[in-house]
Amino acid sequence: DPALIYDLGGKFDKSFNEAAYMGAARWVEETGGTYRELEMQSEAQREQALRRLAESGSNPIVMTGFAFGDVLTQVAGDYPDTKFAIIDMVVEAPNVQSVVFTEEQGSYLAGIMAGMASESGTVGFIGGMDIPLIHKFECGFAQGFKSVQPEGSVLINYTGTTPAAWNDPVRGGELTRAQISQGADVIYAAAGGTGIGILQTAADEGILSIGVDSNQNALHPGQVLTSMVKRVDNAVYEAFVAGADLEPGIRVMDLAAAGVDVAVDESNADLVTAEMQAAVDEAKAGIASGEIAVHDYMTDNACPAS
Amino acid sequence: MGGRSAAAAPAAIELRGISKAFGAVQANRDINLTVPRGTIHGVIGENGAGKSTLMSILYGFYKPDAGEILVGGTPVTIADSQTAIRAGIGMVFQHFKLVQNFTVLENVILGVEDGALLRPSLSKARGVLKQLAADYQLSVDPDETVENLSVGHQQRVEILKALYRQADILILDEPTGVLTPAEADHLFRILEGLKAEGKTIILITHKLREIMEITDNVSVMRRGEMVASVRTSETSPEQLAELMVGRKVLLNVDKTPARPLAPVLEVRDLTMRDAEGVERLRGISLDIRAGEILGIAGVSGNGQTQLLEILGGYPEKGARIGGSARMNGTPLPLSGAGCDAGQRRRDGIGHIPEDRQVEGLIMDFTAWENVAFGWHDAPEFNKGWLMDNDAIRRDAQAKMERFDVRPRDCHLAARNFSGGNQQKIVVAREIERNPDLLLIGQPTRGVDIGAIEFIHKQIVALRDAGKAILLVSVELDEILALSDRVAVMFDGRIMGERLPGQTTTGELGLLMAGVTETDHIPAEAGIPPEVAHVDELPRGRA
Amino acid sequence: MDKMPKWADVILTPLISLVLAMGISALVILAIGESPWMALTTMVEGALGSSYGWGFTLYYATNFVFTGLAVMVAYHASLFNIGGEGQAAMGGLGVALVLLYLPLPHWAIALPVAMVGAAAFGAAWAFLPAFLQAKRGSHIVITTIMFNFIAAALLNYVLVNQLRPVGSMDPASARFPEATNLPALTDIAAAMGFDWGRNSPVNVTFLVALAACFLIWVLIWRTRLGYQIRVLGRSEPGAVYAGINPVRITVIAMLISGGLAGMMAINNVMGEAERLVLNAVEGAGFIGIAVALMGRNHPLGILLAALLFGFLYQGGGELALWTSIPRELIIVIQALVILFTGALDNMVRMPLERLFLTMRRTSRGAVK
Amino acid sequence: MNIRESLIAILVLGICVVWALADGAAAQQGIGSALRLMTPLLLACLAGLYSERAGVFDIGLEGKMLMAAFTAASVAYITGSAWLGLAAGIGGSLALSLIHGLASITFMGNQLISGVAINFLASGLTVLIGQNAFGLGGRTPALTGDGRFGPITLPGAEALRDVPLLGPIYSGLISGQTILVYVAFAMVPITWWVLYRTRFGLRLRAVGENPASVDTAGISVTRLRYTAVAIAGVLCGIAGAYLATGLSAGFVKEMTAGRGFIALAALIFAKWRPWQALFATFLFGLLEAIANLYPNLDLGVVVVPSMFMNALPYILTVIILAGFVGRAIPPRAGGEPYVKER
Ligand SMILES: Nc1ncnc2c1ncn2[C@@H]1O[C@H](COP(=O)(O)OP(=O)(O)OP(=O)(O)O)[C@@H](O)[C@H]1O
Ligand SMILES: Nc1ncnc2c1ncn2[C@@H]1O[C@H](COP(=O)(O)OP(=O)(O)OP(=O)(O)O)[C@@H](O)[C@H]1O
Ligand SMILES: [Mg+2]
Ligand SMILES: [Mg+2]
Repeated sequence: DPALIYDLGGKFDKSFNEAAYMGAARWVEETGGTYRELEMQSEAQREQALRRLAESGSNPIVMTGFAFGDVLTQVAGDYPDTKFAIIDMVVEAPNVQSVVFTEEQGSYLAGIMAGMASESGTVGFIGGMDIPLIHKFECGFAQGFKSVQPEGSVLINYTGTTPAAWNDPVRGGELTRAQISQGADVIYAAAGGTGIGILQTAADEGILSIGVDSNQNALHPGQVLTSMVKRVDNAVYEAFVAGADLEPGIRVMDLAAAGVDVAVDESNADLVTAEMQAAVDEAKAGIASGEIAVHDYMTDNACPAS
Repeated sequence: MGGRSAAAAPAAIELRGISKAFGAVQANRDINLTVPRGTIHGVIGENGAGKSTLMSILYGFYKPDAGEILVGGTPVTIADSQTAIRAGIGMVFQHFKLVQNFTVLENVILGVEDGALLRPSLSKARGVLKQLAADYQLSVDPDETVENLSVGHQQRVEILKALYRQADILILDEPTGVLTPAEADHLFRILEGLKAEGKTIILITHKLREIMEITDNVSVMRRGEMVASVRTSETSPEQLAELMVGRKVLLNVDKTPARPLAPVLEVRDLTMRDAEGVERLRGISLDIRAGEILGIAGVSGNGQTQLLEILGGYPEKGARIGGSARMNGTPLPLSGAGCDAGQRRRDGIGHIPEDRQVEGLIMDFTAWENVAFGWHDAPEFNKGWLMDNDAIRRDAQAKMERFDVRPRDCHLAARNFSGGNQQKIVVAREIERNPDLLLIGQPTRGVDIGAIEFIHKQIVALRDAGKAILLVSVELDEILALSDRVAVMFDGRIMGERLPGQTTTGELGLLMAGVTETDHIPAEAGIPPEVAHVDELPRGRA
Repeated sequence: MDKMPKWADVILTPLISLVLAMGISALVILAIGESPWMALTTMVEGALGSSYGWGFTLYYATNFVFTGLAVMVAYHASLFNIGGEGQAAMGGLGVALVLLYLPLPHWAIALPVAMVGAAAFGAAWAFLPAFLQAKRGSHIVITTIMFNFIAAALLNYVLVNQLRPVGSMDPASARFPEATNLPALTDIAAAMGFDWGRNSPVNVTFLVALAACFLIWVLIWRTRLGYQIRVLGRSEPGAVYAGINPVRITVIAMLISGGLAGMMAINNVMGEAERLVLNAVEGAGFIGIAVALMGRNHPLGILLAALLFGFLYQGGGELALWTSIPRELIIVIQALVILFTGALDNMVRMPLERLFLTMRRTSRGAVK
Repeated sequence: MNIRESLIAILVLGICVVWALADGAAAQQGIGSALRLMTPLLLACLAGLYSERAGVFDIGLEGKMLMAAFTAASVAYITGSAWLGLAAGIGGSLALSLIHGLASITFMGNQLISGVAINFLASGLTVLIGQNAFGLGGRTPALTGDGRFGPITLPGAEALRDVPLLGPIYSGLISGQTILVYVAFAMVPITWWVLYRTRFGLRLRAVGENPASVDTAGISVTRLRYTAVAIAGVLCGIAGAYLATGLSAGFVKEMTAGRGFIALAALIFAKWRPWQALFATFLFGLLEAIANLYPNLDLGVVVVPSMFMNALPYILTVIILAGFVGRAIPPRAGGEPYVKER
């Protein structure tokens, strides 16, 4: 049976752990199979979890989060017959599939939509804990926005420096208000549970927000411009489907692979104008063809757009 | 007065078969006590005999394990202090039960407020207090915060509390332990006034003189039991002392004349301003020679504490100090880095502090740990890097043996010893160091007569061994009994020096009040009321 | 003149309290529709049933010993150090800097050097709160809380912007050099010829922790400094009378406290992760408070309490890993254990005392 | 009231005035944000004030708030009524207060341990129950409509909106808050009045300073302390309900995010006095609002990294504490159970 390990944020983090869970759930629904799942409680357990699952015969073992990278590097070699998949991190080993997402591309599209929706010329970005991964979102978003409104400005806030930053909707709400007061009329929330407060406040205050990771459009129909979905669920689902035959190597879940996207559904249909949709499609094509190069913050820890 | 004639009338208080245990300690065992209405009834006994416990039971603070209480002839169940108060019982505890940062007025109304709002109660209490002040000369500023009051005044507040609650029966637990003689005398006049009004008073004290002076009857407790109840007029201090302790007690200090040698401590023009800028010491000069006891008399709060602290090497923070001192001929720093309590000990200065519970002992530490207290650096208590606990324990056990500390268990925490035995531990620790100079503050406060006798003997023995002793006490009796010379402090100054044999309490009282010898003014004029009647006291048993 | 024998107070009371806590926990487990028996066996099996489980239990316990001792030393000076979290985090930074930037050829050399680094950084983080408390009277509870937040921010900055290898997603430092990796206890056991605790993170730091317990016991109860700390903790006027400088002792006690908290990093950062990750402390600083208080501020008690919490952590972790019981259940069980053994202990002690008192009375009566 | 005791007030108001002069619009937003952010702090701080003034230390403010936030959100979601949610919030917090009372009053246990345990208990139970009830990993579903406390427009706010100075202050700041904000602010004078003008307040303060004084006056120490602890429970309950049903729209695990500890710091900062509590919590709110509004302070030569702006409120707190506030002396009997017979 396959196995899935969630990172410290926990299965229901309203973010990518939850998306992973959705993917596994879909696989169960479709195949009727069973799988094992684990939630981490502490750093020291990572290795324990991997080894125990490997030894108990689970295959493949999928894990969410870059934090597993280091441990997996150590462990993978000990279980050559087991396949591993790690999300958000590259681990080079013959039995590991590294799934990386081009968050900057998805965020770029979200930035375009924000740029077209914004009347004030100011949009906001609120990240959760101040870590590099979130800067990747921020940077893509800013580039997309600037491509539409080169003179516009992006307000940037991070909720905090401890894991509490992922679960502070109150602070999220206040940051939202602060950005609104500075003129923001579209706010992109990349902050886990904190994002709930951001979307809520944006809806309360009558401005638009952008959700992240899973499709959050329906949380406030008509008030969430879109969601930058990161199809962790697909990655998990596909890994589960592949089973022991999981392809090792780096798997880039980019726009082309539908790994990232901006969600359009009935909840935000009224907000997404045809023009906007056209711009997004054009950008997608541009990115696919290499015409548009979205800078990845991780390559040099810097962002050209800010 | 009342007591004798009203034999038929029911007693104000009758206790029958009261027993009380705290865990394994039997504090009261089958106690009977009858207190006739309108009398002053003394209760005496060694430290830890169970006096406070018995009175606290009467006041509803503790619940007895067995026994019966009758108030005015009717049995009452005193479940809590509220019942006691309603039964007309008031109590002034040995350790005051005041809220330190409340005003006098707030303390007085606490628990007997009229209605949910404070304002009416406060203004009513203000009026009543004024009346009580006039009736009993119990004046205190109703708006002063209690922590700013002297202990004497704090006690007044406790008495006012009881009177405000209209107590008919007033229990006072060691009320004079912290009072100056003048304040004590004032208190007794108030008590007599109350008695004249028909109120009943129970007085616990360690001072037999007070018993003889003011009580009608006296009961003696020993080890939780009531061993005797007698008419005061039919007994003597010697007999009472023997009943209390179970052996004969010498009430007078037995000492030969001093043979003073070279000066050990010379202090010149010592001045001190505290952190608030208040001048506490205004030019103190004194000499103490080897083999003599210099007594410092004075109402507390006139700079004695500051003097002891500076000489002991720990002046209060932020104080500014002037003047100089020499110890055995070498300069003794009075401030700055060299003024250090540890260094003082190495210089041969021992110190029995005024407050044994706050400074002299760590109450949670065992007796043996307290024997090393202040002397933790001493070489015989240390073995290289580590403290030599075995050595300390052996030393502690030996000291407890020599000073008859009871119980003789050095593993017991200090707080589990009675006051007298706590004081013996401190005295033993400091005296046995054989210091060249011993600073002593209030050596016998709250200590029973058996222990007083013992401590006094030790102090005299140290003097006879050729050591210098500075003795600060508010007990004039004690000063006169022990000192070879007496200096009187007032307002940060030394008002004069006298030889004990050649002075009277009256003369000292005047000096304590700040009246210098050259002023030949009538005794009553210009003297604060607290000290005006010092000379009327019959004293000088020494 | 104690009310009951010491063994009853030291063993019986906590044991009964523990049973009560477990009883309530069982009710909670029942209430969420699971089997308490299964939960218990999973926990015991997972934490104590194998050398591997023990390896984890001891690993966690090691963390808690350090933070517990840290709280204890400060507590004896009547300082409530709730900054263990921040101090331990800074200790991790100290370890990382030492191991990354000093060429240390062998773990036996690296360990003492890293210990110094960890202790120095932890102590440094405790210094300012201590100094402000001693000199300015700034309440140490507030300042240490604030310093926890500040440490988190600082560490975040340093990890993300300075120590993180370029291109790495993970806000973590590079791995420490291979040579400095501490031997796990399993390696030591293997060297001695038997198989123990394979793949568990417990390492030589556990032995360091045991030594620390002993040394702190010596420090507090056998040295002059310890005596002075305890005096100051009981009575400041007493300390002044005894010639003990409150400012000096306050600062020293907090430096030791912070140093101990920092030393935790030897275990989790150097011994387990072998690199510095964000939030490496994971709340062990706060658990240290509970451990110290439950351990009655005595190293032996702290060791036992740390083992108990290590057991709860590992057993609870197993529970969450292999059953459908949410991991928050462990937090609830921990809370109940803290509550019953630490705060509601008199609920058990009072009736016990009464029992022993009547037993003693009747037996004494019989002798008469 | 001397200068030293008013220092926090002067400081806080000074910051407001300077800010308003420098950038009126930002100041209005920032101060408004501060008012919202300080509300739970203020309520929790006053809760701690009652408890600690009565001699029962309470480091479980965080846990009680968290529990209240959870019960409030759950009941508000199920019933659709914010008011019922509020009642449930108070109930949840009170239940923990009762435990604290049992441990620290009846069984004379260690108050700090009890507080720690309560924090753990709340942190675990909220998620455990929430997961059991809603299956959202401890979150409650989002609240809508009457399930939340909405802003209240005070009379005359619209009319005054354009009046200079008064308009922004009255219409922009004072009006438009939820009812619980007004409750919190009203609690300050009420607490002051109760503490210093009523019989209950006198006894409460006495029992925290010297319980024996209360006992010998024939008043039950136990009852007084339970009352104080219960009041603390109610106030924490309101604080938690405000977090979940006023400021946000539902419960998220650990959503108190350390506010209980900040409230505790504010309480010490305020030296256990109500007016000072107001200003101390205002200061924390203000500092957080400033950090929110200026996430990357550009000082020309260097850009202060956002991590440091995030830590700024804590750094400033330490500086202010060391620089201005001086020694804080807790209620004398605080932290110690009242033990009559050893
Ligand atoms: N609250 C208490 N808990 C436990 N033991 C107590 C308590 N109060 C008093 N005791 C013990 O009971 C005994 C009697 O104490 P009590 O205070 O009644 O003595 P006392 O006669 O008033 O002594 P003193 O003259 O020193 O005031 C002592 O052994 C004392 O240690
Ligand atoms: N910041 C403030 N604003 C307004 N009034 C204040 C403030 N601080 C204190 N007060 C006033 O001071 C009085 C009581 O406060 P105070 O500081 O004297 O407390 P207290 O009763 O002495 O407290 P404690 O019992 O701790 O000593 C109250 O009547 C109150 O009006
Ligand atoms: Mg007594
Ligand atoms: Mg005051």
